[in-house]
Amino acid sequence: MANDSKFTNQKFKLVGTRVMRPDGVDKVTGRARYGADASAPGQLVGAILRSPHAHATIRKIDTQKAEKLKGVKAVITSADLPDFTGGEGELYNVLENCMARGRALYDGHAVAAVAAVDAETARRALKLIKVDYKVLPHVTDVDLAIKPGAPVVQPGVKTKDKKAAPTNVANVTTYGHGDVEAGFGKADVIIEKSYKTEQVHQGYIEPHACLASVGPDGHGELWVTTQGPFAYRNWCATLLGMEMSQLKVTSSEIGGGFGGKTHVWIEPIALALSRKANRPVKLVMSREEVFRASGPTSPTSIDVRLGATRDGRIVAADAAMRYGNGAFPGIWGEVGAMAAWACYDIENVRSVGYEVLLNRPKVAAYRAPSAPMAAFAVESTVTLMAEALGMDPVEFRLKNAAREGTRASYGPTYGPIGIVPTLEAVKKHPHMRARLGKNQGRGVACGFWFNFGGQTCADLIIDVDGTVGLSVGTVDVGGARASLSLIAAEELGIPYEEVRCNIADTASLGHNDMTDGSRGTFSSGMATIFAARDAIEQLRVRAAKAWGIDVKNVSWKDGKAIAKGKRKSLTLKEIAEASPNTGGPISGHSQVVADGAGVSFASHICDVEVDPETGGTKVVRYTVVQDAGKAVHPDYVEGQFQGGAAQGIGWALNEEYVYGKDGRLQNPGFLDYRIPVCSDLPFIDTQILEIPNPNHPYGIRGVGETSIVPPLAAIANAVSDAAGVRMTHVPMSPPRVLAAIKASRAEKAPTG
Amino acid sequence: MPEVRLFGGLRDAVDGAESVRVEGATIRELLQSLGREYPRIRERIGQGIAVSIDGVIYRDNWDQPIPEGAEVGLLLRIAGG
Amino acid sequence: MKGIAVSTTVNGDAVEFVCDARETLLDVLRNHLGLTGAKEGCGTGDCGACSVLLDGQLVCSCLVLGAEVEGREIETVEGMADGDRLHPLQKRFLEHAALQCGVCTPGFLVAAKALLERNSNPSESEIRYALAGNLCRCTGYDKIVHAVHAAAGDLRRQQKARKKRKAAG
Amino acid sequence: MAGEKGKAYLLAGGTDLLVRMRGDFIDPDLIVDIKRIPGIQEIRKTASGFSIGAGVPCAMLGRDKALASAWPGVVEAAQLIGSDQIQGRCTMVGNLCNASPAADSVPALVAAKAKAVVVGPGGRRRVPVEDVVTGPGRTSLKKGDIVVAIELQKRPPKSGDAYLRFTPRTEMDIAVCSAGVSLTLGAGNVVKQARVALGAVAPTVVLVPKAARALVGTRLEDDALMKLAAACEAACSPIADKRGTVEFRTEVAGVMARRAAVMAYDRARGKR
Repeated sequence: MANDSKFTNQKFKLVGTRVMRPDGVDKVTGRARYGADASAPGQLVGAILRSPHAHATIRKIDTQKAEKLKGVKAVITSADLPDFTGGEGELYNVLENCMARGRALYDGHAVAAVAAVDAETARRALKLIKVDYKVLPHVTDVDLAIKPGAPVVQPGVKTKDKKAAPTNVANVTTYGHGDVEAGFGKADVIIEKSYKTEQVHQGYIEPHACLASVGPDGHGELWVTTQGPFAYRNWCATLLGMEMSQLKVTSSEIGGGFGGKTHVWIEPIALALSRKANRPVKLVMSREEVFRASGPTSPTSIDVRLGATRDGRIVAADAAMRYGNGAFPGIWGEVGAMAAWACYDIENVRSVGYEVLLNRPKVAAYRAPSAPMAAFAVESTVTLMAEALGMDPVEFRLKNAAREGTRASYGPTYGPIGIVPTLEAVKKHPHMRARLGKNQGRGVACGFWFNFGGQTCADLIIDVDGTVGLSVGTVDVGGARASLSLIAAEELGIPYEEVRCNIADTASLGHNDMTDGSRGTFSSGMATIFAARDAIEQLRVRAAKAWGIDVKNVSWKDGKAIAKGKRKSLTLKEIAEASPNTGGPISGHSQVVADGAGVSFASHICDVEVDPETGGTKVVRYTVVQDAGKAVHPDYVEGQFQGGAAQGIGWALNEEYVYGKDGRLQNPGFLDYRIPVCSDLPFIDTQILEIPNPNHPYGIRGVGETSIVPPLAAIANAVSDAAGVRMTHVPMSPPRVLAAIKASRAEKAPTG
Repeated sequence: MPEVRLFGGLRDAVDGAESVRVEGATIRELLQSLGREYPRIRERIGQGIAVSIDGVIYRDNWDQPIPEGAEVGLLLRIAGG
Repeated sequence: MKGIAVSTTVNGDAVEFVCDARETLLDVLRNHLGLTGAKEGCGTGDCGACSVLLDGQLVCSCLVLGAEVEGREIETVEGMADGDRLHPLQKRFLEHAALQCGVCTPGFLVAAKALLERNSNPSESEIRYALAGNLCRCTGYDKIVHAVHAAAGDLRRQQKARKKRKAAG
Repeated sequence: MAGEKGKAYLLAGGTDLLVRMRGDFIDPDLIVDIKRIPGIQEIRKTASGFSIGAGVPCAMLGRDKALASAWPGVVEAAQLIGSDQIQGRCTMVGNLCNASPAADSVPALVAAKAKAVVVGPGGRRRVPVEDVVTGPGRTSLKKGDIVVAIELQKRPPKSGDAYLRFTPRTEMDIAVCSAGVSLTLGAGNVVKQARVALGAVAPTVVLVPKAARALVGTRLEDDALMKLAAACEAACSPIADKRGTVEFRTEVAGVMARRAAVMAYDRARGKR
């Protein structure tokens, strides 16, 4: 029972209620401490010098003048860091990305860093560092990068054949099954279309920030805004040659991550500066640095081919998906290829992912990474097919949707899944019957994300007053403390208010994987249940001791130990109060590999209004329907749905990295990188479906990521309905929409 | 002997085969046999993979038993946001 | 550059500090006065996370020089609650789950307070436009708008009760 | 200030100056805060119209009922600059002297025939607003010159102005292109006088007399509006950048001008 993760279908008393979050008061009074909010005695201010070139050889870095400036305590370049050249690939990539070694690979690539007594001195010191660059040709566009003769970003990278010439295609991977060409042979209608999406950033409001302190004894501490304190600890220690146990990483409150805080950027640099200066160093990225030099998601170029029979059955599907990885090889095209056709039951299906290197920052995960672009291409084509067949787009999707027993395009056979129920809910939703005004249109799209679990550890302490402290190692990105406290209280049978959830540092709890892949509530929820069950075992033992009976005859119900057959019971509080003399402290512990995360599906409905004279698009109505497995705290589940949809809306309409001909980022700020503002959005309606995950005791599935997958396509389908033009390039910014409207008018106009 | 279906870049390590048959009552045993018979796959396994057994994906739990006749697949260990 | 000595009022308390001529009010609040409630999200006035009231006027503290606030009155998120009683906006933000990561929350609270001080009964659209200078990346703004709307009602009721008491007394 | 050897900058609202300092585009040796100059934060009603001090934050313009009803287009334009937070600090004079082709208040001021009051080593003079900016980031002001106020004339009866800009977001954005229109009507609501100015479509804000002529003598019939748009498009010489293409800016400038003209016309007729 203790570590059985099977769904039990129990009735809940607390899980599913909308309680107040325990960290709330701190967050509305300004007391909560984020990455940049901590200080240490004697602290220095760190700053990083960055390449103004997209691609350049660094011939020489002269730091002498900077070192001599009064108040400068340390200056470092790659020469001060370990050299992993020729060693383990990913170590080399990560450190090289933190600090360029010999070559600057993108605009914003770090080349040197300083620590000084104050920000002004650090700023002046950076100006005194002279870097001798030899500018090299660069490439920032996915389609241009794969053309013969394109500048090569990483001369060491070769696709497959090690003898071949270097190329910007770092890897090619194929997913699917059946005979795709034979499938197209059976199709009555075939639709082929090419799509493009521009690079976007997670846009968390809190820039990367940390406070690092390393002494000459090799001990270190790092306070940092991160989705993964353990992963950051392991990376930093490995990169800097420290022992993991000697480096304690504490995650601050995190001001948004969305995948962007799963990778180290400034942290190894701050630690190296601190080690050299033997003083604490605070290093905070400016917003400009965040855009130029953290980890946005891939720009893509995708070709889709879809074949169906006249009766509305998809018989073949094929996609070629080129994903920009930035200057270092990654897995983003492969993830896109895996996700592309996951919503559908298709006999003959293929997707090929290409990892394309560019002179852009190293790509990091962004909420369901790679899936939104794939869904944009696939779901736009699916709607085109429905139109070509004269079928309702929801009915067409229902007819072809994956079900329990469907073999997913990425391999496994699905268990119970939620795509059909989300589509049925869409069909019934009042939104589908809302009247559309002039220049308005409606679009529907589906989305999928894998979700995963991973290594997880939790501690649960029963204090002598009967209240409970829960320590977890996943971070609270938006209500996790509340959800996990609810789960602990539910399992123990005590009031929610009597549980306090704490985010542990790396020295106080066993390893926890990062808070990514929508795993926070799923995994730490599972670990919390097991830790609570572990504590209950001990509570029963203590009660048995008090009664002088065998523990087998003690059961646990509603926060009480109950003796078999007798009308005797002890509350958790009573057992806790007696604990000093019944064996000492009581605590529960659990360490699990939380596998079996249930896949997640969503269907979105979107209404837009397009101004035909300016190409401006306004979202007028938006509805998210998604399967949550079990919504532990419905407010924060809705919040995830709404937040993901809003990010998707920004991506679909206005957000994009604009690189100039010089390879420099033109819009590294919130003024010209346009994330949606409050007045850009309508209320976002949500409908939570609960199709239990059979592999979680409470039926929980991750909910964080899937909501960003459908919006690009839902909006593209809506814009197409409103303006009568098919948009194949995201963002659908006003210039692109207006140009498409004009082109379509010119096409339709009678000639002569 | 379970049939293991391979996806994505993993096929390159088994000369392009879509599936192979190897011994293994647990994920650990299965990966060990795979590494013995197809040495090129070891590096790939080291970089991180996931194993699906009857549709459930396992990333780290190598003790997981593989039931008789189970559908087994080897795929990329994905990253998330 | 030599330090500039400034005397000012923050959340009702007289404070003095010495700052560099380039330092912003945000730098001063965070680094000299230990008030880290206002956050730096951009440093260019585009995100509103550093919002404070300067003589009652909503401003981005990253766009005000520390040296400019001599003799002025500054109000930050730290001054919003009345002792141990949360401001209705703070309460409603919690009840409506209007925050996820919470880093933009101090700015939203200050901006919403400025709005409700000049418009006690704003429409949805008025709320949305008044908060357009505050970026939130987590919530899609939905629950924030609801929370501000609810807090506006609370404040109106408070106002009414106060008037009634006055009339009775 | 004229005596300062290094780089000296004037600080009014600071919403541009501090951003440029932060981005390391400028590194001032001297910053002079003008807000404490007596009268500089006042809106005065004068015999000839209005005088708006250089330190008046844009948020204050809307609170001045007389100004807002005489020059609704100018006030709206100034109030489109940034968020409420920015409004509390930014000034029209700062917006003008920052010399961005996309400055929101400038097309409206040019359409309104506003004048800048300049005080400098050479004394006090009045300069038409359209003559202040000579190119992106460049002005005709000499070292030591300070623009202390903007002057707007009294409105003849049956007059109205309007300003519209195109931005991808509803707020917090920079004009991709924009248009200010000011009209005075005669008998039978026929346009007697008109001024049309465009923003973000050339190195400076451009006054388009041909567009104004397309409106004079009309009641803004469709034909007149099409001529107006065509004249505006012809006057555009924009750049393509992160904010918009040449084609887009040119075409949408005409659209903005048409829509602004209709708004100004309705206002002049007393229709809100």
